[in-house]
Amino acid sequence: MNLSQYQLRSMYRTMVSIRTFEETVKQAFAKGHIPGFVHLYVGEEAIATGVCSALRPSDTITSTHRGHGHCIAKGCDMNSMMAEIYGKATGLCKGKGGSMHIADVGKGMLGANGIVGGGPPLACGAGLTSQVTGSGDVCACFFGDGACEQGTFHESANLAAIWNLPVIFVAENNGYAQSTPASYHCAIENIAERAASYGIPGAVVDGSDVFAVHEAAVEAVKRARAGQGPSLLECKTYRHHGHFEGDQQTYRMISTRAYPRARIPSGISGPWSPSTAGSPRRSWMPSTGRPGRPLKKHWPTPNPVPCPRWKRSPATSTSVTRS
Amino acid sequence: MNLSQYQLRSMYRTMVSIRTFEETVKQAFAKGHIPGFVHLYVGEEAIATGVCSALRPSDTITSTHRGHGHCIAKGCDMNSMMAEIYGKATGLCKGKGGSMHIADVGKGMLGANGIVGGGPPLACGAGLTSQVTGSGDVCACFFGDGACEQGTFHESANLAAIWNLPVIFVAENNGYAQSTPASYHCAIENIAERAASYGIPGAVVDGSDVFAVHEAAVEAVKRARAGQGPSLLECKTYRHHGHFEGDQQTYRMISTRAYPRARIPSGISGPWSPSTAGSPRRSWMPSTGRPGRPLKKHWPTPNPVPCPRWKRSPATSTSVTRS
Amino acid sequence: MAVATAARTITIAEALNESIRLEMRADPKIVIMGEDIAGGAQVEHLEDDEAWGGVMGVTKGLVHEFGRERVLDTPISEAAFIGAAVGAAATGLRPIAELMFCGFLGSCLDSLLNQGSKLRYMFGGKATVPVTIRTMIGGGFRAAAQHAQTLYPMFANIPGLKVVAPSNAADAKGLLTASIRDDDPVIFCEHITMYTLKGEVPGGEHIVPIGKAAVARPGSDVTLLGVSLTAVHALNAAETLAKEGIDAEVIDLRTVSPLDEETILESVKKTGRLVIVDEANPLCGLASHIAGVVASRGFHWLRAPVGMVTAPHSPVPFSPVLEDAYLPNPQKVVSAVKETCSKAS
Amino acid sequence: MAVATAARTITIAEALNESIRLEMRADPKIVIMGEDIAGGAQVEHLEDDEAWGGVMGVTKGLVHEFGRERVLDTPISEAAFIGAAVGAAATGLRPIAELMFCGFLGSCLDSLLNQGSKLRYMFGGKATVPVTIRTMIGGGFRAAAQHAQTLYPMFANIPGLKVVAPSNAADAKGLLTASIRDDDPVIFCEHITMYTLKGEVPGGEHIVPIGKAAVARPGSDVTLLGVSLTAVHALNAAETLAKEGIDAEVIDLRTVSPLDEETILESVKKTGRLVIVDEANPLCGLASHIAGVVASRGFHWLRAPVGMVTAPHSPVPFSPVLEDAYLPNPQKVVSAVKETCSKAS
Ligand SMILES: Cc1ncc(C[n+]2csc(CCOP(=O)(O)OP(=O)(O)O)c2C)c(N)n1
Ligand SMILES: Cc1ncc(C[n+]2csc(CCOP(=O)(O)OP(=O)(O)O)c2C)c(N)n1
Ligand SMILES: [Mg+2]
Ligand SMILES: [Mg+2]
Repeated sequence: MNLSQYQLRSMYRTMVSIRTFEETVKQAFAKGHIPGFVHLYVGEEAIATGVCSALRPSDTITSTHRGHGHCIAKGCDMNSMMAEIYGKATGLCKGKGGSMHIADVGKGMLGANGIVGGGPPLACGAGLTSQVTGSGDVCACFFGDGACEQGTFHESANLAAIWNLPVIFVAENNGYAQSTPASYHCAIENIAERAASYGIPGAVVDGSDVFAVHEAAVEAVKRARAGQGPSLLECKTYRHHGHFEGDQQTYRMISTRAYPRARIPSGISGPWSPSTAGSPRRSWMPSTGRPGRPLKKHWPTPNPVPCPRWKRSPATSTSVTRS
Repeated sequence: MNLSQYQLRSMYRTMVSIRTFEETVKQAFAKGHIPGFVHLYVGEEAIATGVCSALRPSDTITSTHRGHGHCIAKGCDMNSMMAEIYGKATGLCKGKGGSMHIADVGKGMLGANGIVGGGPPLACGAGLTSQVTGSGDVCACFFGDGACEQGTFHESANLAAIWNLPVIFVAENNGYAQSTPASYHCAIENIAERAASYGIPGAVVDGSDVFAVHEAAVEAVKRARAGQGPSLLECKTYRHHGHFEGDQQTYRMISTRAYPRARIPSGISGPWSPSTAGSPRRSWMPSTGRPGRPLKKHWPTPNPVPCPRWKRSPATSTSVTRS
Repeated sequence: MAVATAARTITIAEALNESIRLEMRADPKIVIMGEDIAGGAQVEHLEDDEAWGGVMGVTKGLVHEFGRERVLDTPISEAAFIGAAVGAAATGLRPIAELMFCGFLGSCLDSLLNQGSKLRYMFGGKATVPVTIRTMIGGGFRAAAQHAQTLYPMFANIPGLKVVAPSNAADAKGLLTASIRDDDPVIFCEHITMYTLKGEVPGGEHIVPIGKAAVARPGSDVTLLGVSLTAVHALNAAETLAKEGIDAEVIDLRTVSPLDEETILESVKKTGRLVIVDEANPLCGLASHIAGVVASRGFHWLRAPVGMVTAPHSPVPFSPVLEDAYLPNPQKVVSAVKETCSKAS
Repeated sequence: MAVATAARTITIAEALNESIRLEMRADPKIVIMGEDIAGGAQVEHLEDDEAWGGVMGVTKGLVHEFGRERVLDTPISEAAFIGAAVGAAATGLRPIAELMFCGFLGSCLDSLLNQGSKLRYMFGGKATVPVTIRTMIGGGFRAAAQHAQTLYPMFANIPGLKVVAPSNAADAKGLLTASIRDDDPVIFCEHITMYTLKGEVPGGEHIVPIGKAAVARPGSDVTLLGVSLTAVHALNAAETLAKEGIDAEVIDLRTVSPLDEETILESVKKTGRLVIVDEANPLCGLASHIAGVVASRGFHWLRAPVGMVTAPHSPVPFSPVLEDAYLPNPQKVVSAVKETCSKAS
């Protein structure tokens, strides 16, 4: 992976912008300045950043209820975003949408979405537009681990596969759907293995490693742009705060007993800074917390490799190419 | 597999009953005696028969628009069924439901269903009832290859897996969803491989071999009854007639060029008759038609075996046990 | 395939096909998708014109002319492909998606309720969603409870959707063309029993504006209002009533949402009496809605209680005898009108 | 947890919890399911009473008392688990499922439209489906277009469903108990802003029958009709109006389907004037439906046009300023009543 100084700086800026933006929102919410529901992206910055830095401006993304990070990474204006979250007429959506519906279609940001599982069908549509118009654009579809149990994800993955759409499904597995641990709501350990059901490539990456995410995204984007169809990229991450602001997380006092502590995305609190970024891979390593379960990264290799039989633990990653 | 003479006779009777019933319906429809939509089960008799002969009366099934065979195999009264299909007050549902909604809850037949994908959630519910009441009953959920692209199937398979419900998902892959070949609508060759997405066992069997279906069903029922959760059983079969009666099947003139000719389910047109059934396995072999692609049967073995990397052709079967 | 430039008598199915064909020729951004709408042609042998063209044959021949890139068979994944149509519309295409039966709304409501209808509003007006969803409504085919529904009240209750339901071949062509060109999501309802109904249809471009009801028959004694098949029932009833000396004005609603309240009110102002015929279930349905609008905005013109002929509030029965008893028909309309006209103000 | 036997003042959330708890104690066939309704307790440490108990805390403590077998957290698979609740009901359980927000109907409509509501009818009466779906409706929480909807008109348009929406804590308990015991599917609508509303609630068993509206305040000049939060608005408006010399009768609908037409008509017969307050979107909504029923069955008693205070036909805005302008409130009701009362018959 060759990243220019410019790219490195820009990724760093995006990660820090997201973090700063979210902490600002958090404080404003605590003071009662922000109405409605607010879901923070703190801790997951490396995913939006790593994926969107692999996109070009005319590419599109679909997002979730936890969408601020995706917006920022796709280039939405942060002042207009904040105005929207406050419900002002000067907001990106004139105050009509709010945090859960920030969008900037002109920037390829097709909307945060209050409906879990709302994004995947829309992403297929964006992929279809690209295919029909021949624009060569791709669509990255962000969704949570909870959304993987929505039928829309499965239907869309199959549709994208048979229509060979340029869609990258990005599962942000932060271990929770509200209070419900992924270990409960999902019958298997790695969402990426579900790629095999649709004959598309699937990969698991460390979602706190922006380079790992970026590298995998670049590969998926390349495939999609080359007409090789969709991919499924699972990013293992961790939700630092409550599900929404105000969430007391009593349930987490229970279940974190068995859950690794938060891993701070590389680059934000780590020793690395853009000016010293000679060897990003090393300096952006997760800088704090226990490493949790080891995550392996596999992206499809040209030659078939045996797909290991799934076991609940330890985690393995899949690598299945549609033949 | 040890089948008593009584069982053999009863399975034979069921298969022939279904075939006879359906041919009668076909003729009555052609004469204009039957209103509405009618979908015939001709050619798929071995599936309903093989599965339902593995059930006990208090077990339940959910069905599809192509439901007559399931009804008969689960013990519904054929006179009342026919009356229902004619729309008479003496029908099983007083003429209010018709062909697509024949049901007999008392017999555990939870209804044909006009909604593709309507059955799997209901089957989870029946499984839940069994689990909560401790009845030990299982629910067999029949659905077509087309229904495998419905989100409800995926959501239900995951739900059944995490709740460990006694549900047997029976995919009747007859190669078509109306005019749409499974090779087009489904991104992969074997639906049973999708079991891996839910950490449950999956198997492919020859749906025209009633013994193969029965054997696999017995295994799945045993697991379910023993509290070992759901399974997915894919039965490869073939739709002999049009999608519904009246379907001209122009599209099939195109696509059957590449499709194996109908395989007559064993036992109906084969040399075997119940009085000579000493070695059923041999005598119920597919008796006509080209064998099509070879189908292997694998049901989970206690020890993990490597799951072969999927290739579009030739077909392989999966065998994945939830660990 | 050549499309006539002069008016001729064709079926509703042909009129719909013609509208789609002409629009697809004019606008390369139009794609169509749905279950079996090409119909078996997607795998090989595209040159073969034997492809099904949808269960009702409406899209027959389109894959032949426009190719697989623009005529897309879908899996049975209504949530994904209706949602994809919405997403494609939001990013620049102008898709026409077929939801085979309106009852399958159960499998894809989210795309319409929470996405398609709301994006433009939620995004502060910065997105348009020019998607047309063609779908089948109505009973009479002995298709039973799940396949014989008339769900435009549910569609109409969703702000941001337009809902259209033609009653004849010319309107079918003209309204579908208007729907395709509309920048908002339009639900286009086709009655299952009407595809073979013939009527004179203008050749070439023909547009009937959305949101404008038609006075299908002028009259002075009572206003009779219907939509889709019930507009036909109303016209038939009016013929019978004319013989008995009652001169009914018939309004064919054409569009359910937005509702053309003005045309309705104008007619009621003239006749003072109103009978509404509707096949949908009555509770929070279309008939009572219109009655309510008139009770609010046209109260002083009303000289008798509003009459309503609707389905009962029950699922559609399968048995032909029961279904016939269930559905509105001209005889029921005639009786209702007579009752309304017998009531003094 | 002990449940009081005497009446006390508790919140709606507590009243709902009490109803469920008492019914679950009495009937082992009752299970409850939904996203986070146990809330984090499903994996280990069931003894820990810190489980969330649902986003609004309604089901708090139930997993502690009834265990994981009967209090089931679900994945975000509305289609599967609402459908499973229907299937379980058809096979002998009496499930209570929570659809967190009614807008999520988009993800599970089929289970209600084509399965739950129709099985009993389609099967010739040979099945019952005693399932209760609790769901959240309404605006005022700044939850924006997808999470602030009021969809009971869509539910009500589906024959075979009962639709209930209480306006106070006592009714919340009594109607939920009646819903749980009902042998048909019931959609139980809880207003998002009302969970903390307190009221006196009878201890022990308390049942309010489905299908019966309440005359919440007798009056003679005008009938004011609301449901859920709008019934509260109507009562507040009536207080204001009383000071200005207008004596309003307030009907709290309690049940949307089946609709208690008799209570409404009786009141209109007395007052001659009707103003309906409803938070749902107006087109094919509840307000116009009731107005239509009265225009048909109570026309001769009406002395003025029916007044309607509803949301506009648009999605719910996020901005607090806009949302306040969007929603019905007592002031709007007061103005509408004054206008209605100023109109001569
Ligand atoms: C269809 C639907 N069901 C339920 C919800 C309520 N809800 C909002 S966020 C959420 C959890 C989502 O979990 P996940 O997909 O893992 O995303 P995360 O919040 O972890 O980023 C739930 C259940 C919703 N918004 N939409
Ligand atoms: C939700 C829904 N979508 C579409 C249909 C229309 N339809 C009825 S049967 C059918 C094909 C079903 O194919 P499959 O599941 O393979 O069953 P088969 O007919 O082959 O037995 C379709 C598309 C339907 N009934 N329900
Ligand atoms: Mg999550
Ligand atoms: Mg099939």
